[in-house]
This record gives sequence, structure tokens and C-alpha cells, in this order.
Amino acid sequence: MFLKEADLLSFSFKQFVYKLKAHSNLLYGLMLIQIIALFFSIGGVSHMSSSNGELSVSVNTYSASLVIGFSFIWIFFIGILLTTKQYKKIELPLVTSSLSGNLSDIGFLMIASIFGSITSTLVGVLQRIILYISFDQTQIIFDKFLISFYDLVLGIVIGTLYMILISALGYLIGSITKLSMAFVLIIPAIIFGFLRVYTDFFQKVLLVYTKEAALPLFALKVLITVIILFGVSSLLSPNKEVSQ
Amino acid sequence: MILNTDSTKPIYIQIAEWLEVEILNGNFKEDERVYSQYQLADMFTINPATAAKGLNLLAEEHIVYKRRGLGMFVSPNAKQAILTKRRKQILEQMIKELVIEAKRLDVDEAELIEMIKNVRKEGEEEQL
Amino acid sequence: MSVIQCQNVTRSYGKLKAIDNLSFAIEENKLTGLIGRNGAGKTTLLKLLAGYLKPTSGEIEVFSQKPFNNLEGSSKTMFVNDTMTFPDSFTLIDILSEVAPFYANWNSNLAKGLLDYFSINPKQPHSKLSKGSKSTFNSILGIASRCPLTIFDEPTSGMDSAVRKDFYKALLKDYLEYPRSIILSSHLINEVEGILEDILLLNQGVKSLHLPVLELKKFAIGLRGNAQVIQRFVEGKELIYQEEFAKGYLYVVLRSELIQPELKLVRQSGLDVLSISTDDLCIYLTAKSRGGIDYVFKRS
Amino acid sequence: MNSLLLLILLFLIGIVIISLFQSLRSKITRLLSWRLSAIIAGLYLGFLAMLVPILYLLPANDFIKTVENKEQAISNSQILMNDLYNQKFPSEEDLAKLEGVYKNSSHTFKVDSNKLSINLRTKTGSYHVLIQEKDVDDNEINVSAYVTAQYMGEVNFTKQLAPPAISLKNGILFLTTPNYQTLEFKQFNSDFTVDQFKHQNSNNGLSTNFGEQIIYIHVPKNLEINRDGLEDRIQLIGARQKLIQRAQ
Repeated sequence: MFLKEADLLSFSFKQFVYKLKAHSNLLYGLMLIQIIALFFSIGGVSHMSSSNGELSVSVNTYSASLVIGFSFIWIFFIGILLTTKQYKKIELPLVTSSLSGNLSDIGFLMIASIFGSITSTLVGVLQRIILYISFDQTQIIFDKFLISFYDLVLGIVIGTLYMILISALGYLIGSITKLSMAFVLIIPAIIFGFLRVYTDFFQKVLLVYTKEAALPLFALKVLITVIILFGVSSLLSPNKEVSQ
Repeated sequence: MILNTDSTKPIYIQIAEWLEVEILNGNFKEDERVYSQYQLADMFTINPATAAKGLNLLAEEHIVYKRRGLGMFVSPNAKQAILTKRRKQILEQMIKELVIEAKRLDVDEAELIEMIKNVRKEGEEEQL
Repeated sequence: MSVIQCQNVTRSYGKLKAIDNLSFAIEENKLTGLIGRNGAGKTTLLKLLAGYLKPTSGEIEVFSQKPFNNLEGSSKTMFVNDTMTFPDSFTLIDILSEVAPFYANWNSNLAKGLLDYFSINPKQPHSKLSKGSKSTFNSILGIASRCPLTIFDEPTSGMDSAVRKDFYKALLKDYLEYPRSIILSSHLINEVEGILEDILLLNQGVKSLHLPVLELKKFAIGLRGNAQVIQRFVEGKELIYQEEFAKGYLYVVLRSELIQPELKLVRQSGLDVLSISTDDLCIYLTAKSRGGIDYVFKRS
Repeated sequence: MNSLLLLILLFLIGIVIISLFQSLRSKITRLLSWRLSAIIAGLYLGFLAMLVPILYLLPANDFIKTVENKEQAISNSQILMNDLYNQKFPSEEDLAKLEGVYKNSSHTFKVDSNKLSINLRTKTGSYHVLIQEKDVDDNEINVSAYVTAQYMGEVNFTKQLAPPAISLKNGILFLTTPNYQTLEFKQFNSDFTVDQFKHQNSNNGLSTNFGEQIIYIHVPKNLEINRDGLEDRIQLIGARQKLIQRAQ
């Protein structure tokens, strides 16, 4: 006789460790995408200039936002990828149930999110150093060139929360498509259709997260959403048979 | 030792016969423990149930006896029992077939006996 | 104690019934062979037992629980088949150590020893293996996991005959050392017959028979000889197989118990009484149409 | 709508990159065991983490620092301009002391004529010329160019402006604005993730504050000044100067 919960957790954890090693090469995708984003953002993310007749003043603004944005896209695809047959298949030789499979996927996505957020935030530091070396330093505005350590940690925490949220979304979409391949076509159609018709509504939903300026409240919102998204994904899968 | 799996003779009988030969050859003495079903299974790559059946066959014929918890042991007089059995069953069966075949080939009794004598003589010469 | 209990299990794919109203039980620590021709439903049955598939109707219990999506069941079951996939980020030797923590009885030395014995390069990924090596490697996992229920689905496909023999030997040796319930599916019975205790013969999703191998030998008997004489004996009896191998000469196979009382009489009437090899018996039992391939040629 | 399009574009780029990578991956990663991946992950993370102290150690002396009081400087400039329009002229000493006002250049010319006319060759109307008569006739014309606070966002670029070219020839003082000047600055923003929680309205639209130029000319006593047609841009400060001082 053994405790089933402990069992589920222990096997999920073993699977999580297994997947961490198994999917470790997904990291190269992240690195590649971050480097590409870095190259894009070395040109500056926004450009402002004004002039009067004799003078033009321009300010190029730099940030690692693009790198973070690209990493968000990456984690979204990883979320979908983990639900695909090719990736689910590796669970089969292991001790598994659909719940333990989901839990280990969630664990992997969390680690991937943390890693993605840390690296993408730190690529911002790399970007500053590259620009420091390549630019005339008298052109660099000191303000915000040095990211405070507090800002770095804050950025990492928020980035992680966002990435977990996005990965949960990807995972849900992937799980839905697994029910029927028809959803592969239906979901984007629905999303784009709704985006057009209910733009306001979508913007409001988006603002729930993006305009929340209180960190604890934001974390709470993300947490609840993530639990719902992963919960629905987990509820979708138990009746799914293994097809090979 | 390789068993003949294609043979129509069941494997457990082949096992029993092989053990009988071992006993006849003196590889097992009286009251000596014979192979267990698991040893046999391992040796012949057969299911232990099959090996057990072979041993049980010998036990039924009182060639081996069981000691609870210790395994199968060669019965006293096992050699004699085997010889008797083989003479009775195998030799008789063979002779039956021999006689039928001889009849088919028009070999009469005297001729058949002569042939048997010859074969025996050749065997003895080879042994020398 | 029954490890597996199936009650009226049916599994259909659309209209096709891969498993049709199957009932059987498998006792603990038996080495059972699941025999059937290609498409008999062997793999479907094994997937049902391993919890990969759900039965369309009927009850399956493995270790007294429904196997589908059951973690506890999965922890006690190892299903070796040729679609097992392992990540490319693992070499074979990695796989052995990564899979080990999942199985309580895992024998790591045995796994490494077997990998070494079968001289498969342990530094390559699973997906690069040839079909035979893949089968060998998967089978090593099956043996080393020492799961209370270990299922091998056509484990030897692609192996050469030397490796096959070694595999069966290894399987049996480990089974003797560590008894457990093993199901071995194969379409080649004479290869596995020796190591099996029971045989479950499947024919187009239906159970043909489920017997100890030892009884299978005595299960049927063949009669050969003059057609008219044979007809006299087998009149009204269910024949397993029948073949007219020369004009006026018949070869029939029927269950031993049907003819046992008259066997002496049969012999006296000059008919040959033949025992049937398990291999032939399985072929006869699972033949698509009575009369065999000859029948097709005679008709055309 | 535009940002949505951008988002979709980013999405498509992401898809292309990932699918490209996926197809390559199967070929490459055969060689890449999880151990190697873990090592690379560690190196990548370690490399990036190592950059943080390096960033803090970089010498930042040359950077443009925005420690000045921008609001004060701008309002000073505005008050100054108002005063100018209201014909309230500061003395040069006051002007030089005013926060946010910067002296661009100063020239001294020998008087070469008994008349002075001014040739103002400017492209904008932001040049104000103040002419003050000295108490003595020292035969020298002193010209100083001042510029009021110029900001883009938080950046004070007042000091980076090139001064106007000033020369005197045959009683004509040529004031020529410098060639078209382009100033470039690099600003770093915090990432959008952090921005959300930094209670500042970091609206990316940087407001630009162009300043005005004041050319202060001291002329010897009794020099005749000709400012035909430029009366509104060239102011003469003489006796009235004292009045202004009293008003302050």
C-alpha cells in the first residue's frame, strides 16, 4: 500500500527530470532567437527626432524588449511543442499517466520560462555592453544605462510570470489541437475572427495583465490564469488514447 | 544440450528421457539429488513448468522421489526401473514396428534374427 | 491470483473489431505467449493491457485495476514494442540510467551487461539504431525493468536468429531468477514454444484457445489414410483441418478428446495416427479458410 | 491596428525561425547530448550573469548625465524670452548667470567703420540680437553668443550646439548660423516588463525643447547702428537699461 499522491508527485518529478534532460536541446532555439533579437535591437527599438531649421536632434532608444518578446514567442511554441505526438511519445517507456505527463510538462515549461526570462533580461546587459563598446560614449545617455540590480530582478520575475502565462496558453492550444486536428485550422480562425470582431474585448483582457502595475496583484492574476489554463489542458487529455 | 523442438515428441518427455540416460550412465547415483526444475529450465531454455512435468513423469514411474523442500532424488533401483521400463515400452514398441516393417519387406523371422545378430556383432567389434 | 482479467473485452476501430468479446485471465508469474497471425489483434490486445487504449466495451483489470491512464498500473507494467521512442539527447547508455529511476526493480548491471553482450555501441542515440538493434535494445529494457507485468510485442522482429536465441535465453534466465508475469507476442510459435508456459491463441480478435503449452501438444490429433475410412470415424465431428492430399486420401485434424475412445479402432483400420506440432496446430486453428493454400489452387 | 500587424509579423518571423531550427535540429542534435546542452546552457547563463558586474564596472564618465534641473532651466529660458518680448532686457552679467543659459562663443572685433550694420543670416527666427553701448569708446566690438536651454527628453544638448559664425567686415557684422547640425543620442529604456511596474509615465514620445539664441553685442560709444528692417530682432539697450534694472 502506498500513498497515491506521493506516488504521482514522485513519478511526475522523475518525469520532469527526464524531460529536462530530454528537451535540453530546445535551449538552442532560445539562444538563437535571443541572438537574432539582439541583432535586431542593436539598431535601436525606437527612433525619435525633431528639428528646427538648423538643427536636428534624434534619440535612438534601446532596450531588450525585443529579445524578451522573441523569448515569449519561443516559450509559446515550446508550450505547443510539448503537446505534440512526437514529444508526448517519449513518456511511453516511462511510468506515466496523463496527469503525471502534464505535471512534468508544466514543470519543464516553468524551468524553461525561468531560464528564458533570466537570459533575455541579461541579454539586455549584453546589449548595453556591445553598444557601449561600439558607440561614441558621449552620445550615450547615462540615465538607465546602468540597470539597477533591483530592476534586473524585477524584470526577471515579471518576465518569468509572463512566460509561464504564455507557455500555459500555448500548452492549452496544443492540447486542444490534440483533440482533433480540425482545431489546427479552427483555432487561428477563431482567434483572428474574434480579434477583428471583439477587438475591444481582447484589448481589455490584455490590459488586465499589461496595465496591472501592482506586482503582487499581477502575480496573483497570472497565477490564477495559469492554473486555469493548465487545469483545462489537463482535463482535456485523460481520455486521449495513445496513438503511435 | 539442444532439444529437438521440431520433433513431435513433447519436450518434457525428451527431458525425462535425457535424465534417464544420465542416471543410466551413472552420472547420478542412488539417492543423489537430480537437477531441479529451474536448473533444467535454465539448461535447456525451457519453461520451468515443462521441466517440472518431465520430473513428475519420472516421479510417477518411481525413478526419482521427492523430498519435501529439498527436491528430487534418484530412487534406489532407479536404473533397474528405467531398464525395465525401456525394455518394456521402447524396445517392445520398436520390435513391433520392426516386425511390421519386416513383414512388408518379406523378411522372415529367421532372417530378421540373423540381421539382429549381425548388428549386435558389429557393435561389439566397434567397441573393441 | 490473476494478474490480468479480461471480461468480454471488445475493441473496435470504426467498424472493424480488432478484439471481439475476449475473456481470459492470466495467472501471476506465468510466461504466456500471445500467438496469432498478422492482424489477429495481438498488438491491440497488448495495448489494451498496457493501458494505451481503452476497451470499447468489456472490463480489463490488470493488478485489479483498470489499466487505462493508471499510474500505479504503469509503474508495474513494462510494454516493449517497436514504437518505443527515446530522445536524441540520450545515448543508449544514458537511456539505461535515465529510465532506471522509474522502475523499482530495475537491474542496472543486467541492463549494462546485456547491452555489452549484444555489442551495441552504447554511445549512439536510439533513433539511429537499425531495426534489429532497436528490437534488441528495447528487449533489454524489458528484461532489466523486471516489472511485475512485462509485455513484449513481437520483440524479436529484425533480430537475426543468433540474437533471437540469446534473447530468449536471457529472458528465461532472468525469469527464473526473478519470476514475474510475462506476455510475449509472436507469430512464430515454434520459436517461443519452449520457454512458454501458457499459450493464448488469437484469431481475428477472437480467442481460439488459452492452454498450457503441454496440453496443446495433446490437444489435437491427425488422421491420415483412406478417405472413406476416415469419413466413417469423423462423421459429425468438428474438424480443425482437412485436406485431400491425394485422390481418395484424406488428412484430417480434430480435437483428441473426440476420437480418443476409438483410437485403437482407428489404428486397426490402417489409418495413420499423427500427433500435431504446435506450430501446425496454430496454423490450422487460425487458417482463414479450411483447406489451406492448396484449396485456392484447386479452385482456379 | 499597426501594432497588431507588427505583432503578426513578429509571430511569422518566429514561426519561420523555429521551423527552420526544427529541421536543422534533427541533423545537428544527434551530436548534442543533454550533457553538452546543459553545459552550454550553464555557460550561456554564466556568461550573461558575468556581464552584470562588468556593466557596473564600465567607466561612465563620458556619458551624458541628466542631473541638471531641467524644469528650472526651461522656465528660466521662458521667462527670459518673455522679458525680451516685453522689452525687458537683462544685463550681460545677469544673462551669463542665469541657469540653463550657456555662452556659446565670444568675439572681439576692431571697429573698422563708424557705422555698424548687421547682416543676420539665420534660418530660424530664434536669434535675438541685443546691442548695448559701452560707456567708453574703446574701438572694440564685443560679441557673445548665448543659447538658452535645449532639451530633448531629459537630455540637455545646449552645449553641443555649434555657435553661429560671426565676422566683421567693412562695418557689417555678419551673423551666420552654423551649417545644419545633427545631434544623435543613445538612450536606454527599461524593458517593457519592468516599465509596467515602474510607476512612471514613460511615454516614449520625447518632448523636444529648442532654445533661442541671444547675441549680445557691446559696441563702443557713439557708434552708429543701422538696423533697418530688423527692428524687431535687434534691440538696442542703452539708457533704458537702467530702467529695467530698477524694475527688477
